[in-house]
Amino acid sequence: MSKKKKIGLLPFAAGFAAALVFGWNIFPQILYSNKGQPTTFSHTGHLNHTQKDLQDLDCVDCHYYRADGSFAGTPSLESCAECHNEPLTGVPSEQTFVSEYVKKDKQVPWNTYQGQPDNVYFSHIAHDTYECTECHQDMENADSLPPYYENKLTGYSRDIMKMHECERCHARENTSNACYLCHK
Amino acid sequence: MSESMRIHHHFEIRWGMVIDIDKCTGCGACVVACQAENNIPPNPDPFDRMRDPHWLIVYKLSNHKKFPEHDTAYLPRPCMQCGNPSCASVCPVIATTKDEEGGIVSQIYPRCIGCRYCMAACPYHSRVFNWFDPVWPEGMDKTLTPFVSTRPRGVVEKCTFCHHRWQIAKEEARKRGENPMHLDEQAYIPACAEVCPTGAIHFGDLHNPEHIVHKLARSPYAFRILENLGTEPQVYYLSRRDWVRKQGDNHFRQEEKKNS
Amino acid sequence: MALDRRGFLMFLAGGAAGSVLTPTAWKLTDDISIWTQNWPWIPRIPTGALDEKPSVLKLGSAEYGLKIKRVNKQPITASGNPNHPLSLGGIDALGAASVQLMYSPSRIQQPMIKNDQGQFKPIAWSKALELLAGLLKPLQGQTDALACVSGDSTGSSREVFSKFLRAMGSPHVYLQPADGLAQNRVWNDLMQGQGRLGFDLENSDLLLVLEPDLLDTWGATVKNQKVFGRGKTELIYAGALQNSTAAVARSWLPIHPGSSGHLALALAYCLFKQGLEPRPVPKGFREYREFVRTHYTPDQAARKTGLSAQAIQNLAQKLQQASRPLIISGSTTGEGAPGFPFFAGLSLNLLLKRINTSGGITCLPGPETVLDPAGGPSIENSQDFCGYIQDCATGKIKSPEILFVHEANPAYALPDTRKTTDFFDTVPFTVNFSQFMDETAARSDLLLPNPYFLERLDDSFTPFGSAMNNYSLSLPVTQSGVDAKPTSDLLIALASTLDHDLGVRSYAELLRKKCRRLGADWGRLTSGETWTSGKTLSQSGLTLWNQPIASMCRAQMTGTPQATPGLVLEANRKTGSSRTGLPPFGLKAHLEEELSGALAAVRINRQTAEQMNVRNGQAVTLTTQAGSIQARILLDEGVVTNTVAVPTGFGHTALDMFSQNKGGNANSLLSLSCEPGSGLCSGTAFEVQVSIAS
Amino acid sequence: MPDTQFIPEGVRRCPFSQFLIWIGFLGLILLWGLIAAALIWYKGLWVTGLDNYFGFGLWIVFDLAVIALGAGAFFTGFLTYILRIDQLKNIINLAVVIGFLCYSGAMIILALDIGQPLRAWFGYWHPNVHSMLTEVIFCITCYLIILSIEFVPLILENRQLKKISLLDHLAHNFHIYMPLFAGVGTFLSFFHQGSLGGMYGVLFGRPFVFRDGFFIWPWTFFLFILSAIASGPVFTMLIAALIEKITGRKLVDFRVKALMGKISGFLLCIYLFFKILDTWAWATGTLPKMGFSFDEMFNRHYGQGLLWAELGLCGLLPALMLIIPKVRNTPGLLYSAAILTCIGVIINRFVFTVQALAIPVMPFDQWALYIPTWTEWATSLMVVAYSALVISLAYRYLPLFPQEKALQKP
Repeated sequence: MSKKKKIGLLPFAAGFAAALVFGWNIFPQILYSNKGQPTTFSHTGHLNHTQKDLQDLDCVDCHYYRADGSFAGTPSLESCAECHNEPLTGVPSEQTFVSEYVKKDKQVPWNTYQGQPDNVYFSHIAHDTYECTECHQDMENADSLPPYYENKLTGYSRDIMKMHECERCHARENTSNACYLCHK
Repeated sequence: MSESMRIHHHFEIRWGMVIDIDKCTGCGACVVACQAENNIPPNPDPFDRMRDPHWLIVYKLSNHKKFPEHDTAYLPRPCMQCGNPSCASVCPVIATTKDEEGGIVSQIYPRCIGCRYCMAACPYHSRVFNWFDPVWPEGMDKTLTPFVSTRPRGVVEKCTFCHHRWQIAKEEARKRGENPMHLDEQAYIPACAEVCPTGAIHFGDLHNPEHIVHKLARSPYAFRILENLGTEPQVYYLSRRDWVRKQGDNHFRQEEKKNS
Repeated sequence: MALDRRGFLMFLAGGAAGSVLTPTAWKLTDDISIWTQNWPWIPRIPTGALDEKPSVLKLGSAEYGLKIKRVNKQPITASGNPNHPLSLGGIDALGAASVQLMYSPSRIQQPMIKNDQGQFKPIAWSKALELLAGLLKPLQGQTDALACVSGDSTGSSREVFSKFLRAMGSPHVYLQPADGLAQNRVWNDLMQGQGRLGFDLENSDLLLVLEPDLLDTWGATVKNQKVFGRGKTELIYAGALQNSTAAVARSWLPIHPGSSGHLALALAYCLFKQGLEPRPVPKGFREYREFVRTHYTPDQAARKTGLSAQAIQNLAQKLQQASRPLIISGSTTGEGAPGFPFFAGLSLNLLLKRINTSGGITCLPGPETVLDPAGGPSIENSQDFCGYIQDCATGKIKSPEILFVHEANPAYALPDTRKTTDFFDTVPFTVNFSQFMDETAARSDLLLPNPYFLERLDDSFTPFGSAMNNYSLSLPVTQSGVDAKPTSDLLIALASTLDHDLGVRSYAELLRKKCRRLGADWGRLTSGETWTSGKTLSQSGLTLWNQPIASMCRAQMTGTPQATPGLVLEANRKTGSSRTGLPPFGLKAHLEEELSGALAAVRINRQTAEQMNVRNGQAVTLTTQAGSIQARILLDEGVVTNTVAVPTGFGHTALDMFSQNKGGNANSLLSLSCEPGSGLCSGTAFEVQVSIAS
Repeated sequence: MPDTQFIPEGVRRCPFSQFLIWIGFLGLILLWGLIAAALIWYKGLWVTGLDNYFGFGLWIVFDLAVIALGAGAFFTGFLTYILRIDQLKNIINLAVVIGFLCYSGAMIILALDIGQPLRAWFGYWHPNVHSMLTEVIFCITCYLIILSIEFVPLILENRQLKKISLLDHLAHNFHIYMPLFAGVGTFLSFFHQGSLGGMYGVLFGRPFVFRDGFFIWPWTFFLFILSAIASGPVFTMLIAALIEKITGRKLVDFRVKALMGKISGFLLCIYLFFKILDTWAWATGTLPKMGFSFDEMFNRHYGQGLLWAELGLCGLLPALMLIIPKVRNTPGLLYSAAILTCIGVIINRFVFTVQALAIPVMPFDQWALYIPTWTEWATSLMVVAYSALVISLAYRYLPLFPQEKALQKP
């Protein structure tokens, strides 16, 4: 009887361990898929431009506020094509960018790491006093784009800010947390 | 009503609408503009108030007199954005609140569980349930606006005074370096008020004496629907016709009976 | 170690316990609820830059400036253009729905040709043109072989059509009947007036509206609504139905349907009684006054209109006391009427000296034409399409070999649907330039879709009702989503295939030339601005009585007061125009009582219902000489006794699911008849039978 | 019989085959309900008779009714364990099972009724403390847990389970703590019965149901509690009588039933006293204050007959019958009075739910009519069938009626 009991604990431990391994390790791998980005892009390459007249290229040259105060976000194909209408550097990825998108007049389907759901409204200009990196990954010093993980169930990026994070900051800053401030 | 049931809010801004019934021809431009603006799906079947999603509808009023003494009037009915909303306090999951500056009653679709208690609470039938998933004919979904998310079936929705237009106006003000809380009267106007060809729908801050609604709401011809219930709507109506004003509340019916 | 049952259970228990300490269950619960806001079958909303583009509504209804809001250059919503003189920021239900209408499932996707089995098959543009040129070639120089009907009375496309048909040797260019055309014909042909008529509602202090729905369908509707909304003008409505205008008018004067002409002449009688004398005295004034004095004593007028003699006298007094009164006459739907009510209304305006004065009627110079010799007699004053059909039916004119249909849906919208469709069946080959697969397109043989107005460049010269001449461009705001080609350009190309030179190489060139001729600035026009001109034509030789007028008026005397129920048609822009069908978003603007199930409501008052022995909500059949429709009875005390109010715009058999299976086509109840004297053909209905539907 | 060893000792049950036929019959109803449920979840709520005017319909009436009638569980528990009315021990097991079924059934219906069942847990995670419905959600959930705990020892008393010493021990311990659970259950039930009434009473946009009240609780809060505890005991008693009728065996002493009737009768009197007072105050005070007259609350579909039936035929009449010992001690009359009482409560819940929403509040609005569709009936019947199934199993395999053995002896 006592021997039996001893053995009985082992399966329990095994099950316990298996659940832990599954839950913490395997489950996330199943839940998220690394979608990456449609093409490569080097922020450092653009910011530390070798060409003289482009050396003072700044973040806001591509990520700017429109006239109506809305934020342009990822630059459109037209913005990119202003310079890259033809291949300039001989870098292969640039050549594919030009041939695949610029020449075909097809917008690059960038995946947005902070792409919020349709029902979320966010005003960049209202948060203008904060550093970009308080919410976004530091891209200024990134030579390549980080992997983009998509939640297979929800379709959202793994890295988006969750509501409680918004709320926490708003509470800290003594700003309203009214629902309609951020939902549409 | 017992005082404890009232929820009092004080807002610096109180967005309000004043609808001049004597100017409404019932043309329907506001209803159409509302649907387009707020991504309310079209339905090939004749309109069914009981099942179709709608945020703004027009009621046809009658003075109930016989020909030729008959008179008719049209009453557009958006959400009243009540000062003391009967809907918000009953929601079990805080999907609807009146907590934002401006006093617009919010309705958050991803939070709503579809219990429909708020619909039971609202005497204006301003709230509608999504009985169906929204469908646009192929291609027409291209005209979806970026302003309001599409709603799945099973949640409640209602007029928001085109709240997104306020957000946009605030962004524009920020871009210009102006105070987003002190907007021009024209900076934020809901779609229905913007398109109304007779100018029957006025919109603005009821607290701001510079806004026309401030004055109109205090007109002797102004009334609100069902004031006796204590909902304190932020939508006012104007009519110089006595019979129209009387149909704004049941109070008058009672008085009429007493007098007769 | 063998795993027995107990061991397995323990394993599961351990697994369950462990799971609680991992995110699996919690994350899944949360994600599933997030998934519910993001169901893959629910459409996503777009993101991107917003902008606004000006355009002008061209859907066969009031034309005015629009602002089209776009996201990423994709049009999403429409609102009124505050800078356009006929919008001033306002919009009607059709304009508000115009962006969505562009994506109607009934859009014709590419050129099509009907095969022997009567089915449409796609055809390449080049093939279609080749085919059409081949068919046209042998018809050149034959007077009656080619005809054209257009619904666009303001665009320069009619110049292209005129010129093209003239080059082919045919004079048969017609416009869809409309109040504006009928009014101008009465003015120009009968009353010897100059120019086209405008209406300065803005500066009038008393508007007497005799039947038209001024605030929903008549003239520059949106501008009318704006003017009314300013509240400076007193509005009196006389009509058989308490329509949108009556609902907000200071007073509603209920009169028998179609009796507004009588009311106008009765008012003239009262004015004469009070010694009114126009200066200068128009031609035929004495005869006119004699006629009025004989036939329009208050008692006679009361019988004819149903309004009491006292009410008529009061109204006349009001008119006389007003400093800037204006009388608006026409049809209830805005789609054409006999000349008599127009004449009667205009004569009253004339007596009150309301011609070319502030707050009165303005006489505007006709449109500048670019393509010679289209600059000859303006086509809108030629005979109307209804008359043409009538003449073809009676054999007066030979039916055409080829018929062009442009921006119009006559097979649905003309009175006497049976006669009209019979006519279409006799035409061997119909070419249709429609955007939608409407009733006429379905009866056509070759479909050459014109882009939707938001997808093409077009123009609009002084839509009917405008007090002053104006010119604006309807600018494309998006690329066409279907394989369509602008009809005007197509005709220019077709002409050159047939070795005709229309004088321009492209429609854009024509518009530029027109712009130059008007003295307008092309750059400002393309940025959405409007050219306006306050120029009016001074009048001489205005006539109140002559042979045609006399026979027109005398014909009115033969009619007996109604013994059987009369019919009054009503139109609403939320139901679309005669050309569009019901716009998708217009449906929800209809009150439930107006349209339920497959039946639209016809309205009668309680007394009429008792006479007819029908109940509220009952399904009935309305029958006239011309045809019959199914409807539902709606009791409404806002309808004159012994009158049935029937909505137009329903009863489509073609178009999309938004238009189909809803109500009956009111036009099919009308009989086509041509008026003596004016020669104007229009639909009338008498002896309406209402029977309970089985 | 193949299941002899599971049947409690010393009692007789019908043949297994007969039992199977009965279960099969219930299974068919369950299946019908499940098909309806699947349809509702798959297609959406438009397959019901609910619409924008009637956000609440048959389901909510059903829920409110079963929760009111299920009040027998907490109230009998209260009387048995707290007030120590020992006689009621003979029926407390059944009361607990019925309570459990009413509440779990209500939960099943709620899962169908809400538009987004996958978000149902938001009620716990994002509660709005101001909403009466939140109070209902929490109380019902907690009380369902309590009822489950109360149900467990009964299950553990099954002949076979009892053989396992651990479970036997457990069951015994449960019994010791039963008064505690009964106390907590009473507290919870008290509140959610009240907050169910409060849900309506706070609707100041609906003059038909709106009531003033005490502090945050409108009078309906207290009226719903009273009507529930007045009808719960007789409902439990009726079910016992029904089981007796079906099985043809005496299970509960008639004196116990009469006692339940007596309890209900007195409570019903108290309830009606306040209810009539409330109705009077509402008709002459609340309504005119909101601009309405009493007559405007009724039309040809939702007539005053409902009110008179609720207060008179199904209120005062059974109340009188139940407090007169001679009447109450006649089985036929006792059962009739009990049935009337239950109907009265159902009418009350119906008018509060459906009639309240049918009445036009805006002067230019119109009366609406609600007709449930088959899907609503099927799913409601499914819950009835589920309850019958559980009671059948409990009756067959568990010592549900302590008196059964004694009563069978001649």
